[in-house]
Amino acid sequence: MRPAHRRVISLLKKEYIKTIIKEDKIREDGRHPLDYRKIEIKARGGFTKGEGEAWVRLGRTQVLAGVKIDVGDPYPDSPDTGVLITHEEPLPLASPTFEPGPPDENAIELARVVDRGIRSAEAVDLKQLVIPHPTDPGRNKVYLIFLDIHILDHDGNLQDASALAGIAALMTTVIPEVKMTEDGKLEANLEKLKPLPTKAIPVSVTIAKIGDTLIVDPNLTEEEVADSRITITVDDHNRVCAIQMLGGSFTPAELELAIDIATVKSRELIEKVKAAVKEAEANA
Amino acid sequence: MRPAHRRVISLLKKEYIKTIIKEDKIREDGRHPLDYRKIEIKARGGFTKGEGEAWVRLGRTQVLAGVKIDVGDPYPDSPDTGVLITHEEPLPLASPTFEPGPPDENAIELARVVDRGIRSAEAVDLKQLVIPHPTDPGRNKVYLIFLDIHILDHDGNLQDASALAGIAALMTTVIPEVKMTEDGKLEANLEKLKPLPTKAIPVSVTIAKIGDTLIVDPNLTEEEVADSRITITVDDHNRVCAIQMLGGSFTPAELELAIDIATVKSRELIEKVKAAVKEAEANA
Amino acid sequence: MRPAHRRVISLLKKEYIKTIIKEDKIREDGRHPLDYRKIEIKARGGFTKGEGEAWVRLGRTQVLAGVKIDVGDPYPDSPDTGVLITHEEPLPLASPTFEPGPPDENAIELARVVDRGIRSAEAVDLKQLVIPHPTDPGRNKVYLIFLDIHILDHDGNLQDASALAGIAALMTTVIPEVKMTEDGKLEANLEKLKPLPTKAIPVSVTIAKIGDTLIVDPNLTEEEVADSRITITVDDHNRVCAIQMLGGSFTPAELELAIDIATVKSRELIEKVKAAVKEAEANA
Amino acid sequence: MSIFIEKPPEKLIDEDGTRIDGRKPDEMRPVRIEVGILENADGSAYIEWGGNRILAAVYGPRELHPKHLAQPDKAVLRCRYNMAPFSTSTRKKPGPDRRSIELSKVIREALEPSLFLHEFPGTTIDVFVEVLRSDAGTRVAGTTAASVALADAGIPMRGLVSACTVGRVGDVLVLDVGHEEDQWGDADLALSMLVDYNEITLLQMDGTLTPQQLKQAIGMAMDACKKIHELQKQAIREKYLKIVREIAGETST
Amino acid sequence: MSIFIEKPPEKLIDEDGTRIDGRKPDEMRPVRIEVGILENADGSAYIEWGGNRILAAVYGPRELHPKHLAQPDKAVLRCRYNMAPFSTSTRKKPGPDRRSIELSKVIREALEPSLFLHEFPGTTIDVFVEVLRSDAGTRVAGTTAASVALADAGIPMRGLVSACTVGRVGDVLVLDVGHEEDQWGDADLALSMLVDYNEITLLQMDGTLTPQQLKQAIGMAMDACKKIHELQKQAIREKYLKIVREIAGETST
Amino acid sequence: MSIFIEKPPEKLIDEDGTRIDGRKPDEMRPVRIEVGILENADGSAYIEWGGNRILAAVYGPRELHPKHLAQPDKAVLRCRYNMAPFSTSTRKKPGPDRRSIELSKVIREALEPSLFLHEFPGTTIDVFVEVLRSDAGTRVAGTTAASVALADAGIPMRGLVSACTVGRVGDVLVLDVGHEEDQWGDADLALSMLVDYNEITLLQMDGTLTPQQLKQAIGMAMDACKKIHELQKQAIREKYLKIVREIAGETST
Repeated sequence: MRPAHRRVISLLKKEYIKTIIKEDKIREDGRHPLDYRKIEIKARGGFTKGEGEAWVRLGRTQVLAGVKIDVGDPYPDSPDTGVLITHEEPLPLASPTFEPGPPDENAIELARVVDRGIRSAEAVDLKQLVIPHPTDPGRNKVYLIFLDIHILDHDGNLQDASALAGIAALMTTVIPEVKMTEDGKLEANLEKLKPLPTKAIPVSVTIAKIGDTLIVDPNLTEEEVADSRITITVDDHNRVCAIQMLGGSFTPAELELAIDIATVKSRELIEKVKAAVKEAEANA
Repeated sequence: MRPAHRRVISLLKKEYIKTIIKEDKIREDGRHPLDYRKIEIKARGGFTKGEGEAWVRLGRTQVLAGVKIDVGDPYPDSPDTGVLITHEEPLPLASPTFEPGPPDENAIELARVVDRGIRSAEAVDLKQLVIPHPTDPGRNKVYLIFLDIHILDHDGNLQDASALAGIAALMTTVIPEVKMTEDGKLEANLEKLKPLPTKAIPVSVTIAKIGDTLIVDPNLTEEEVADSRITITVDDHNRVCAIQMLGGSFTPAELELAIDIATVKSRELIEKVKAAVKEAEANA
Repeated sequence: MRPAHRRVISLLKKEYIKTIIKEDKIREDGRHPLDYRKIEIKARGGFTKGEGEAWVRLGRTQVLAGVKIDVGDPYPDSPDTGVLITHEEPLPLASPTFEPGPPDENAIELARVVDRGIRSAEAVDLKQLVIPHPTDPGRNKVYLIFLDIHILDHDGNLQDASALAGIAALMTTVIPEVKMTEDGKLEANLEKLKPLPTKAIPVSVTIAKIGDTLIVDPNLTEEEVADSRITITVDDHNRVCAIQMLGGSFTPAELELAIDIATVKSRELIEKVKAAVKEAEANA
Repeated sequence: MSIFIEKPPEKLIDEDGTRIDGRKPDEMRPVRIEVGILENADGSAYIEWGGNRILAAVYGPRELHPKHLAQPDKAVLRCRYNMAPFSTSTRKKPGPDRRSIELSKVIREALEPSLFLHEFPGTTIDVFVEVLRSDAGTRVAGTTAASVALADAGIPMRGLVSACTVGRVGDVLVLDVGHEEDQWGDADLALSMLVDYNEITLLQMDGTLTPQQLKQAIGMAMDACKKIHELQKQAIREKYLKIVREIAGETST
Repeated sequence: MSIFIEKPPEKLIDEDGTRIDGRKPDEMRPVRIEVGILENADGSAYIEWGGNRILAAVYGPRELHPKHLAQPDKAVLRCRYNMAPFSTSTRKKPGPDRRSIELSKVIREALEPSLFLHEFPGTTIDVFVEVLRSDAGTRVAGTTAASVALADAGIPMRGLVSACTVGRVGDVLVLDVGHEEDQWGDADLALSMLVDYNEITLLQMDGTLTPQQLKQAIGMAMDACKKIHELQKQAIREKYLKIVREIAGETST
Repeated sequence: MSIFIEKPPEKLIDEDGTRIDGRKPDEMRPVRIEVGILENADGSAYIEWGGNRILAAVYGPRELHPKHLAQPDKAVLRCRYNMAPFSTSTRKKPGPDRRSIELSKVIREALEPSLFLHEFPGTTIDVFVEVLRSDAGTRVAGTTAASVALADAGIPMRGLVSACTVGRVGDVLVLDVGHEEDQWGDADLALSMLVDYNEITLLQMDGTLTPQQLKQAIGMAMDACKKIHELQKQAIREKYLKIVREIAGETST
């Protein structure tokens, strides 16, 4: 019988990982410090009933994002803007350390960082998601965009996998045309679909610090060994659009280096997203 | 001091119960396998402020069902239908094993099986429970029927006691006349009462398997000894309208037998319900 | 390391406190049985973003009350009445025995007793807090008055400190003028402020019984030593407007005495509130 | 939305002191107590008080989980006051609300001085008060029933706790507040006491009273408690007589 | 408000017995099972059944927290059935609802008779059924996948649990109820069984059936379970063949 | 419905670089720190930073319940960031929301590198940050105050953690983001550091910045942290001077 909710890496293994990174600039799975694991993005795979979806494999980490559409009231302080809501669900089947129940602080942080990247980059053009009342703008409705990201298998770097799945799902989302009549009734045309309007592709690059070395895309073991981590989100206009440190500390010089790494590596990830979207559209 | 939340039946007693059922076809309380305990149903007893109510004693098991009426919006996918909501509350005073707090999986299952019987049999004619808007059907309201079943004393077979209490309470429910004005206001006439429209009498028959023998209406001790249980709901049109297995397994032959038992025994229970309703009406 | 969530007073100290009260009619901090600790009330101190606020120090006990205003629907059974909602939050920084989480039974009781005093005395004139629809009274809105009382430092007698902070905050609250247009839209004029209409000043006097002696304003140690406690709320019209016993028992004679003490001591407290309100208005 | 909104009556009391339900100012509603109507509970009581219908039951002394809540020197008394969804005109949402949390505490504290909790260190005694039908005064009726259920459970006690309310309608103090008086009256006072010891264990009030009215109201409530106390004792006696008769019957057979 | 409200079709079945999705009354939808697609779980399976897409995974036997929930004589089987927010037309709010709490219990009880839980006293075996896409019959598809995941986790079992549904549309009994039949059909029966032992471990029904129809429906469902059972065994075989091939491949390199 | 909806200002900054609240781009708002204003807490601090009013308090090291959450080799640092209902224009519902759960984690992680947690194995240190009045930058003000409260509690530390924000308004980077800049500005960066070690322990950003702007903003924030650090030290000094004076006063009496 194995113990529940516990993952123990031997001290010896920890030392080994630190040593080879320090001395050989090589990682336990053979990667170079700045290499991602194999990335697979499958958009519109028919795994969900979402209006958009993407399944991402990042090495052994797997996440599935689905987008559902609904119609509702705008927030009172932004009446001309659609609503985007991002949730992350760490399914208990994804890891022996995940428990059923409402999202914990890690899941909430994950979702909020994904959300901030999308929102800051204005990846979804929320201004285009208003359903106007014919005469009274005070009765306008808006599209509600629910982005739900499910963690299916956890082998580290959930942040970048989630950001990839999130943006790929949004970019392949179609929304039904909805109109409002004079008396406020909504008529949805489920046959007439249009793509969700998007304007940017934010992707996140997570960098871990092990000893003096910065590595990208840490796997679960590396996360546990790392002294600190930082997620830097960059979009296809080369703008940094979200940052989140995840414990530990960085020197100013390390931070500068991390920013440079993120701007470079983000380009690879953006290409992966573009290719996945193209493939999904080709199959449509 | 007695231990909390525990009911222990000695192994010896378990063996005894199994043996006499197997060898003598007799139960620990002297009943024949196909006998119910004494059933008392008191409808409209004035124990609640419900628009309908019924107190059921099944041997030492006691449950109290109350029906409250309100008015609200229909479900969006069935705008021409009243709403029936069934809840089961295992009061902590009913058993040392019940804890205060929201209903657990057993209570939820209980309520849902009662609800399925009533719904499948169309016992309540929900179509008649619309409060129409004078001109705009899109603004129609409907009656909300809340059926709350409280367990007061638990000595086994809560399922059948709850089904009896539920249908008896509904059949003796009166609802006030409610009208809607052009501007959507509701006018309730609390003096003008009409019976809740009902169309069928579903009752459930719970059968336990102890060794090779099927028995009806298991008491608490028998439930704990039983290899498996099944609840079969039958209505007064001799239609099976809900089934729920509760653990263990049955052979196909045992299932066939259980169905036959349920169709026969349900008639007794339906007569009990009819008599209770008649008595309540006579006293009104 | 000190133990969590525990406050232990030695038996010796308990005996000492009881003895000097019994024999010398003197309290461990030197007070006479019928003396309050030093009372400071600072209204409109700018510590919150509330439309009204008051910070109260009662010896070492500190509470902060803030009033927020909003607009909403009246309760269906009192359509011509504004809504007052009182909450008490025992912040975990106020005491080693307070835990984060929703208010427990003590906090709920505290808030409800403060609320009852205000409500019974009709301290806030809720009838004046209706925002009428120009033509249809059925669409009237009302002001919602949220009184939130935060415990910052707990050294006993939270009840009286909370009552003082609550009424002082309400009496220094200003509300914006809000009008409703024909089509039900609300127009708030955040520049045009008027005082929240108030009609009475209820204050509570908490009396503890230690042995045969009644003392007012028990500190935390005295609360733990006390045999019983009672809170009696009296307003500036010399009406008793709320009572709550808090454990233990009183003889009828003790109760009569407690009522007399409360009517006398309440006058001191009411003067303190008046002075604080005056000072706040002078600074406005 | 609720369709059961009541309207206030024109007046709650006549010039000749007749209350809206026909009672005199110092007249109580009918009270009936039955002991031991539940099988599983260690003790139980059912009370009909005016239109109130309330079940009270006791489990214990029994083990307390989780263990760290137990007290080394006495039993922990716990109490849950709960209103059934069908106990009110407009359906009450199931589960505890702020009112029922406060009343659970108040009833527990009303009962606590009556019990010898130090005889059962490390255990819990659980009291459940279930309101099936409410008609003003559920807390005093519930306290009254709960004390009887504790006696039925054989929990050692100094005496029974008896309770009653007094209200004010205009200038008149009225005993045992009724439904309309509770809704639209001017004050409401609930009191419980250990009649044998002249000790008051619960006192709550809202609305407004002059200090003089308050003292008078306390006196009225105490007098009523003495009557309730007699009904409690009688109900317990009846149950024991019934048991004695059953045993005698069995023996004689 | 939901914009995805479906309207009932004119008819669910043709005079010639062709169902709305083109199937014959006794025809099942395509079923595909894949074993072991998750790395962390001790066992896992993925099932495509009609439009359903479901992941099942197993952790255990492992330590149970809190400890007092453990049983001294056997493993505790726990099960969570969960629908993803994006698995339905209108987004489902995350978290358990009454339906999923019931189905979690029902699936657990359907699987329990297949397992030798007494071999692992004091432990828990956790089964997770995650519905990614729902299309009628998620409970039977989930049960089927979960049993395969238990086998993949190496939990000792008497046999696989196989499951299927039967519905009624007017006078016709239809195998493997489809989406529209689920929404607007006249009855729905779910059954699971240990095919090797002819034991039924789950039986649920709603709608109405005559006793005769009911017996017939049970028979149809049992026949279908035998086919499902073959697919389950084949999926497990394929995974082991793959492993064997990989090991052989490694050796030969 | 909220009646406190603010409208965006015409512009957030003048051509001459004057910000909407009159500050220069590199000008901070007034900051005042007071130490030890609570009696019960082991350490406490109160900070006024612009219009922010925040209390921070520390309890510990103390026993951790439930015990299985304790760590054998170090103290567990816990942190709760909480906004009072009256701290915002529109009343905030009490209790944790997603934002406050994230900020609690972020502040905890900002403080953790400053503490010698290994000196207190098996215990917890609890940090509470209570926002009484919010005016942009509560997380940095809260972190700054919490670090002072930890020092006041005598928790052994490598140094104080100091924090500040930098924003972007059009092309201008602005220090210590104000309320309107927070609402309608183009980017917002929060940073905390151990000034004595040149270590950054918190970095968060939203909105958009070019990589070059980002590096510049980090530099600006670090410079500001040095000023904050001086204020923190001064506040602690003042408290100790006060204590010394009190003791001296007592002695001389």
